[in-house]
Amino acid sequence: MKIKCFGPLSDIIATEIDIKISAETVASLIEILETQYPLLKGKTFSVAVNHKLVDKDFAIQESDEIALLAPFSGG
Amino acid sequence: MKIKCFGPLSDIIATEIDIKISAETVASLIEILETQYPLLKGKTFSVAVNHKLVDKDFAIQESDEIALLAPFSGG
Amino acid sequence: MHKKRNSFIEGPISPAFIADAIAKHQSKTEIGAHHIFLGQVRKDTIQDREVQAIEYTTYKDLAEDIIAEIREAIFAKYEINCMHIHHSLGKIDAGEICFFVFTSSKHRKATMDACEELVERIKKEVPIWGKELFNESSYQWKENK
Amino acid sequence: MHKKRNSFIEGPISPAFIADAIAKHQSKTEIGAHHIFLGQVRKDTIQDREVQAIEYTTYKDLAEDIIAEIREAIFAKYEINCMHIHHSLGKIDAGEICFFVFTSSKHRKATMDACEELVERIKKEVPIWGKELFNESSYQWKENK
Repeated sequence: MKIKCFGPLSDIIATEIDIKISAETVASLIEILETQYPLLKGKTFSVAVNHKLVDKDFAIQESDEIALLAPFSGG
Repeated sequence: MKIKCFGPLSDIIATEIDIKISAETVASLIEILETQYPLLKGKTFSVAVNHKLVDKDFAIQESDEIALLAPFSGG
Repeated sequence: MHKKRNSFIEGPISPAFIADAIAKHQSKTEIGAHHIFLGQVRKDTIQDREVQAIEYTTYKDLAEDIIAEIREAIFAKYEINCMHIHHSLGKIDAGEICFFVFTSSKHRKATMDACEELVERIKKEVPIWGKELFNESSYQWKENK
Repeated sequence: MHKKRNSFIEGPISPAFIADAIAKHQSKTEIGAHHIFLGQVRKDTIQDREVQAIEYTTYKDLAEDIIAEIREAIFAKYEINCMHIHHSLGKIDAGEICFFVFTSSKHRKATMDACEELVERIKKEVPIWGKELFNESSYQWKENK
């Protein structure tokens, strides 16, 4: 599963990882990532699946492009 | 007495006139001008004496520069 | 006493003039936000006649004093680093720029509010008159609402 | 479907680019008012370290979709003729311009309000991140308040 990480999250994980994770929802994916990257815990971020912002209970598949988005700071 | 007229007032009077008028205040000056230029009656305008906006009871002298200012329309 | 400034420009305000004003602020690295208002002459249709241009006149001695007072009031009211005010005089064709207000500050809220208030006050308080020129040498005096 | 627009520019936004955007509107003679917001990189001092530049990144596929949604909402809400949104990517030095929002309309009130709301929404809703670069390759991630 391809996971892109933006803003400060790229320091905690990487700008992009491709890992084998069997997670059925965004929430379970985050749970697994938090065990692998403990600094992720307590961080605020939103999640996009295939370029759409989604809720934590959104169902995901192996072929999806996941993006973890730290709070935005444009402008 | 030098009187400058701005905006639509310049169509009614002229852009500048130099006339002998014995008026002690702005109000009496306007009264005299209204008899000479009847189209002035009922028009809204402000008055400046020597580059300062003044009230109608402001005292004027022969040597003053008077300006009659139609409502502004800059921008 | 404040230095008397020349707020008036003969003819239209060019995009290059605006670019130059922006470029001059790049050494002011405490600034984070700029706000620019531009007034452009509209080709309005008034009773079947099209406005081809507006001819602007002012009573300069009084106008510069009033602009100086407005500047002072805006600087006192808002935390802004600088402000620039330019208005055209003479004949400005439809599509050309006749009014340029530029405010800069550390944060965006102050620049926006200062810019907006400057535009309102200048239109209302500064002795400037616009004459809307139609075809065939007819005209009417512009009125600000 | 809306045509996908390219809202991002590699590097700083130059004053000449802004002048060009303004000049392009001079044929649109129904426009009477333009409003421009410019974001400029500040040389802030944070714990004794000076911000030399901000490096901007985005998640482009999502960002362009969100900008398109914001554009649509602003066009629906305000009577404006056009709007332009540009944000820099990559390293932008202190004093350089990284954000350019430009609205135009017949009357000034709509342009001002539209410009202000665009700036607020883009800062809040569009996935862009700024990394504040200090001397000696240290940095911190920018936070919008």
